[in-house]
Amino acid sequence: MTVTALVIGPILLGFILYALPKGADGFARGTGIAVAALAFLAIALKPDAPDASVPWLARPFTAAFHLGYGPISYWVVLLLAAVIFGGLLAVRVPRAREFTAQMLVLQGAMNGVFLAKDLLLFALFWDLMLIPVFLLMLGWGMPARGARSRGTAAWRYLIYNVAGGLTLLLATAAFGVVSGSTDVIGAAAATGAIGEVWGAWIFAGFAFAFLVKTPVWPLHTWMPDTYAELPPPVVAAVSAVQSKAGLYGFIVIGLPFLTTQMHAAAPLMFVLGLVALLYGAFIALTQDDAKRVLAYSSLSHLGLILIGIFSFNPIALAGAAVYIIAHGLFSAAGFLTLGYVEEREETRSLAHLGGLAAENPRLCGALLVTALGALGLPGLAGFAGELLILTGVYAAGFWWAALVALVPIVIAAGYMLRLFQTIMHGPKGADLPERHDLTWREGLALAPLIVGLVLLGINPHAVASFALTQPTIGVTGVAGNR
Amino acid sequence: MSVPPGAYVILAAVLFFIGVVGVIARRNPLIQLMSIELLFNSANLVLVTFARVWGNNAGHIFAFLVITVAAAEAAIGLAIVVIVFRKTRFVDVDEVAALKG
Amino acid sequence: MHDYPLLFVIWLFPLIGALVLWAFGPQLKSLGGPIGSAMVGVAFVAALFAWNDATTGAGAHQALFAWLPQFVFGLQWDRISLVWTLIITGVGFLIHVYSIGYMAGDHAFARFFAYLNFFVFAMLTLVLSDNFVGLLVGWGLVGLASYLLIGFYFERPSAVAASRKAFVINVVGDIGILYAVFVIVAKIGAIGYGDVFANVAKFSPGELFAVCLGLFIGCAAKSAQVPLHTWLPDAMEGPTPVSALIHAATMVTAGVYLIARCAPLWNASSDARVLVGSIGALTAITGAILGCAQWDIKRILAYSTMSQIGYMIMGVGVGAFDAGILHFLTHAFFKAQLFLGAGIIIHNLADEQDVRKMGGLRRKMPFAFAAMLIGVLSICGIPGFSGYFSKDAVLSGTLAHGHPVMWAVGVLTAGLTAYYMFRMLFVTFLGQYRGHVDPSELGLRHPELAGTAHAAHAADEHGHAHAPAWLMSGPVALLMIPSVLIGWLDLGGDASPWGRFFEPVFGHFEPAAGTPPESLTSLVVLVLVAAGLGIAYARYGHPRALIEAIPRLREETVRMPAALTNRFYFDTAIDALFVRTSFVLGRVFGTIVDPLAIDAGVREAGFSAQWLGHLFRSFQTGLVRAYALALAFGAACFALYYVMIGAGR
Amino acid sequence: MIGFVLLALAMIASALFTVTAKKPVYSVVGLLANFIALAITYLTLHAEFLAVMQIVVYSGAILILFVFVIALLSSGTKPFEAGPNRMPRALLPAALFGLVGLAAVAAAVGGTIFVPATIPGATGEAGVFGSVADFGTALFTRNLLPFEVTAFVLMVAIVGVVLLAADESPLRAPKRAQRESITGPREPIAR
Repeated sequence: MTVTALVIGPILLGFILYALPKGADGFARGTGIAVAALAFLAIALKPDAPDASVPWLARPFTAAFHLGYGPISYWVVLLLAAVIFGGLLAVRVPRAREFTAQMLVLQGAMNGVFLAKDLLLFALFWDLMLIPVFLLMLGWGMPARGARSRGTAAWRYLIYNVAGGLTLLLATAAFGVVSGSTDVIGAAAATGAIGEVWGAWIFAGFAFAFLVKTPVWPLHTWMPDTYAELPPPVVAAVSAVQSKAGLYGFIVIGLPFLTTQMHAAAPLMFVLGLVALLYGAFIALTQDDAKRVLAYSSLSHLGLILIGIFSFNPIALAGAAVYIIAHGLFSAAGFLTLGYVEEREETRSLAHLGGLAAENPRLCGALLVTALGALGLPGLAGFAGELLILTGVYAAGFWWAALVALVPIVIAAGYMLRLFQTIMHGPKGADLPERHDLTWREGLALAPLIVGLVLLGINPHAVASFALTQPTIGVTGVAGNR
Repeated sequence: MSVPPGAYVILAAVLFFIGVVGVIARRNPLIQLMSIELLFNSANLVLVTFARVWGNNAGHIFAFLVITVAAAEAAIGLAIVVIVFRKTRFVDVDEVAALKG
Repeated sequence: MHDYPLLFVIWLFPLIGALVLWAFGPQLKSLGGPIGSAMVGVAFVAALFAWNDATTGAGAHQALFAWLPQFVFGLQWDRISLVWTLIITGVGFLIHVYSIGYMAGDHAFARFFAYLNFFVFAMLTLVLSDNFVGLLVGWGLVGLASYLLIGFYFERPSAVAASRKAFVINVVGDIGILYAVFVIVAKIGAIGYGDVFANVAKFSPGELFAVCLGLFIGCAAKSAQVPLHTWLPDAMEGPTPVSALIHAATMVTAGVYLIARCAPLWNASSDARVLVGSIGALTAITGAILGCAQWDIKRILAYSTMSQIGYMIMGVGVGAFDAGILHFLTHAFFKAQLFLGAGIIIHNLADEQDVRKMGGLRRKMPFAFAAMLIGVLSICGIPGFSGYFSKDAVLSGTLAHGHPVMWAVGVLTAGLTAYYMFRMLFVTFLGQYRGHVDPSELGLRHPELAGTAHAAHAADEHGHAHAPAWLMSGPVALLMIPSVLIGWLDLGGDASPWGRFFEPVFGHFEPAAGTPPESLTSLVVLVLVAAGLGIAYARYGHPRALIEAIPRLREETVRMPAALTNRFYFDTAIDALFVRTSFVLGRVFGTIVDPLAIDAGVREAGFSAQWLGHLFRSFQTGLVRAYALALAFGAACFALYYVMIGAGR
Repeated sequence: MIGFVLLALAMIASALFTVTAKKPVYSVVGLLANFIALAITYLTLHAEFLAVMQIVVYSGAILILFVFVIALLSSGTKPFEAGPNRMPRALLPAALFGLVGLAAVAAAVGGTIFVPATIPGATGEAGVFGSVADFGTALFTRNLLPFEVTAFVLMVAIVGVVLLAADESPLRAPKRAQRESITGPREPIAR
């Protein structure tokens, strides 16, 4: 019941809000915040909500409207509720009613992706979650000065991801036909259900969709523009949660059902992941647009998760799960905070920003914690994820990959501090608009994320421990799991 | 019953052929629509023939449905012809090319 | 293995203090200092109460929680942690009290103490942790605290740059330790010190060296060893108490702690011992040489810190762990005292840090002079002062472990130390006050490089040095006692209280046969120290030298060799090799590869779609008959296809 | 067999006339003949209800509709062509494709032997193949849903026709705007 409500509720409410008369902005915003808060509480207080399943297709393969929590998805939807709550609470936008409605639809669709236990349902929500983002970018996009027109990035986002969605759908259909059922996510793996002949194609279809969504180098070029243009609450949700859909897919679909193909693809994925790691880090070092710094840092960090998953080591898998949540926390907090900065300064160009710390100590603290989380400061969640992933990668025998992956950690320190210090430190700019420190609403929006960042960093056991009992890791006898 | 069913099928095919040529070769939409009726009818003939062959009246039912759809089609098609004529004072499919890409 | 609440008091009180001060700082105003100090004081007292628990058996242990079966966390309370905890909280407490006076009136008074408390907490995390990951957490957090405090005056671009540099270089160290953790987890499957040290034999020699190397990279970054030392002199941008606490007494000695903690690893790997000892020696001599070329009083102390840590690393590196720790202990006291004394001077001269503009302060600030004098005597290893004992222990340790070259370097360094420390003392305190002298007469062409330019004028206004407030002088006075006496603990070698204290930890070591007697080697050291002192006296302290001090300083400033003013080009090299390269790569990727290579492929795909669209567009004639014709064509194709299939069957 | 040949010739001839007639009115007449012949053919195939429907619906309703429209548009006299023939050579490929299809069908028929079922002639009683009662039973029992859907289709068609053909519809955009969209870029030659 709870899980169904989590998916259907926000979507339905979103449509209802759309139907409301024009003046209902305040009401819509309040409703949206309340719904997100309610979702957060419902998830947090009832972690053992039972699955909901209704039969759907019987031919050509069985499928069901099957929704339920999984070991990773539980935390992801919790994170999403916090992000949507914060996003709606903190940021003021024009046409708040339509904006809230879109955000709720987005939340429902993303809940659907992560709660779906049926592949077909997964694919359905996968495509559905693109639409609100596309519309939000068209309607509320904030292109940097001198950038290409607003529509360009939106279309680019849509086309890239719909292409991914297409291969996902094809792969899902083929999967269903070959294995007889798509109602498989979280079920015990039927090893060998997918034969060698079809497996490769099915995996290719899934992998393309997942790599585009994540995104992984070299399929990432939609991402910086998109992240830079989306309004802060949306980009928080997209980078925190939507970008994890692909990695989540690799874990819940790839590892158990396409094990052979995953192993075959591991060298390629390692190369792509490592290239993304370094490439994103180097570019983030030189960007002028603050949001693009975070965007490229995401590219870098998600590459790390990718190699974690493809090392097929329980520790690395635990780390991947932790880092999925951790990256969600600090990227959401980061984009929200940069949103606050942009709201105050009306620019996000690092060349123009500076010296905010003197008058905005709270804002400075928020950005500092976020930046530290992102650069992997020990004690915060990002570190736990990095440590576990790289330990696992090393233990799995990829010592060279672990060694290479250490370099971006140093670069991350460089670009994150550059971002933080350029905005906050240095002499105060004289001709910048009047500022006020973080309001309580803005603070409340960030609070759950930052608390999560600290708690998860101290003890990620709750998120990580599932990996040890994961029957689907698909490896035995590889060094390290002792 | 001395006529082989194949003869009916050939007859239907010939009618269909005539209809196709009519649709393509004529520029008058009314005649084109009538050619389309020919196509429908040839299809119906095949349906009825095979209903007879297999002794199953599902073919009749289907032919009946085709007739109704044909009626609807004719009505809509003619209505379109009428409004096009009302706007342009001529009825020539070669001149109505708003769909040109 | 029992629950141990006192540890939580020691560990968490500073954290509580940090959180309270951070959250309610603006409301607490000047109460912030006393609260912060009290928190550290409580931790110190608790640590004293817990003395016996650390010294009975293998010490106390407090389990915390586990991430995964391989990652179990806990606190450990043994002799090594005890020594470090007492220094961190004890010296930390004194410096907190000193800071109340030093930072009085600063607009971010409470924030400063929040950071200091946070640093103490982080450092305690580092030394109390019972495993490598917990250590790494502390390692990172002290780096953060150091970053925050170096960049405390964040309006100053130089402070901001220095803090970033410190942080990034420390992250380099962190990844070294990370790598060691990878190897350890992969090989041992646990991170606890006990588990790891019990299974040292499981490592192959190569792996063991990799672990030691990884750990040592961490030490090198944190403890300012060559070539990762460049952040330490820049770190003097922070307030002086910070330099005293973090960048002299405690944090920078974390590397010494780590190596002492990992003694079983170092005992098992002779390669690591040679490597670490050599780097330590190299650092000691590099720091000493560069110390001779500095004019900024805090930078002189910074290079001397670097040099002294080189001693410690050399000591623990070669295996003379208790000697290294002793030098850490004495250094913590006398270097803190030196920095705090320098702080008094700087405070009273309105932030002037250039010794060329000081001079003659002996009469104006007799207390500061006394403090500095005792500190200098101690650091130079004048017999009777604690530095003498510890330095001697380190040097004889290197000989005893069979590293005569390191010993020679160490002895040379001792001579240089005497030279540059007394140089600083003489230039600062003897002769005439030069605050009024035109900077160009002193050869200062770039005033912004050599201290703050405005200070000269400010010094006029309250240049008449006033006695430091008791809040500042009290801690310094208290520090004088141990910086003279603490070394006496080592009197008597292995039978001394110090030797016996650490014997259960590091075991007993028999020096290699043929080691020269300690009295002889000490004599060599003393001779060189005396030589250094003598040269310094002749150049800066002799009455005749004092008369012509200004032209002499000018000449020395102008004639300084480029290699020295550029600090042996370490900064330049790192900048060119790594920093610039990274930025260039970033630009190339960001402005060339990304838009022109990768995105171009995507765009071409888009264009080809458009081209296809144009192609198909031409089929859309809008003629109904054409569409019908196309339909007929398709139908014909189908018909043909089925006939073919039928024929094929 | 003779009857079938006669009917077939009549249908082909009338169809050709329909397609080639100069004026639509002539086409209608040809089509009428075609339909009648077809109805008779249906009878020979034991589809009596369909034969009746063919006459009633096609000949009675649809063709009358055509006649009305022809009358409405031009009184049946004016030629409908307004511009040049833009596909003058369409006949050839059309015939070609059509013939290919025809040949394919012929080949298929030639290669296959249909076995006629032996079924008693229609008597109109229920249970006998092709009778009205049989047809009705099938239509209103097993195929009720398609039948209803057909009704729905017709209703939609009616609504559509009304909307399209009505002079002033509330749903229609202003006339001037629509004119452009219907005629396309090309200006009409005859007004």
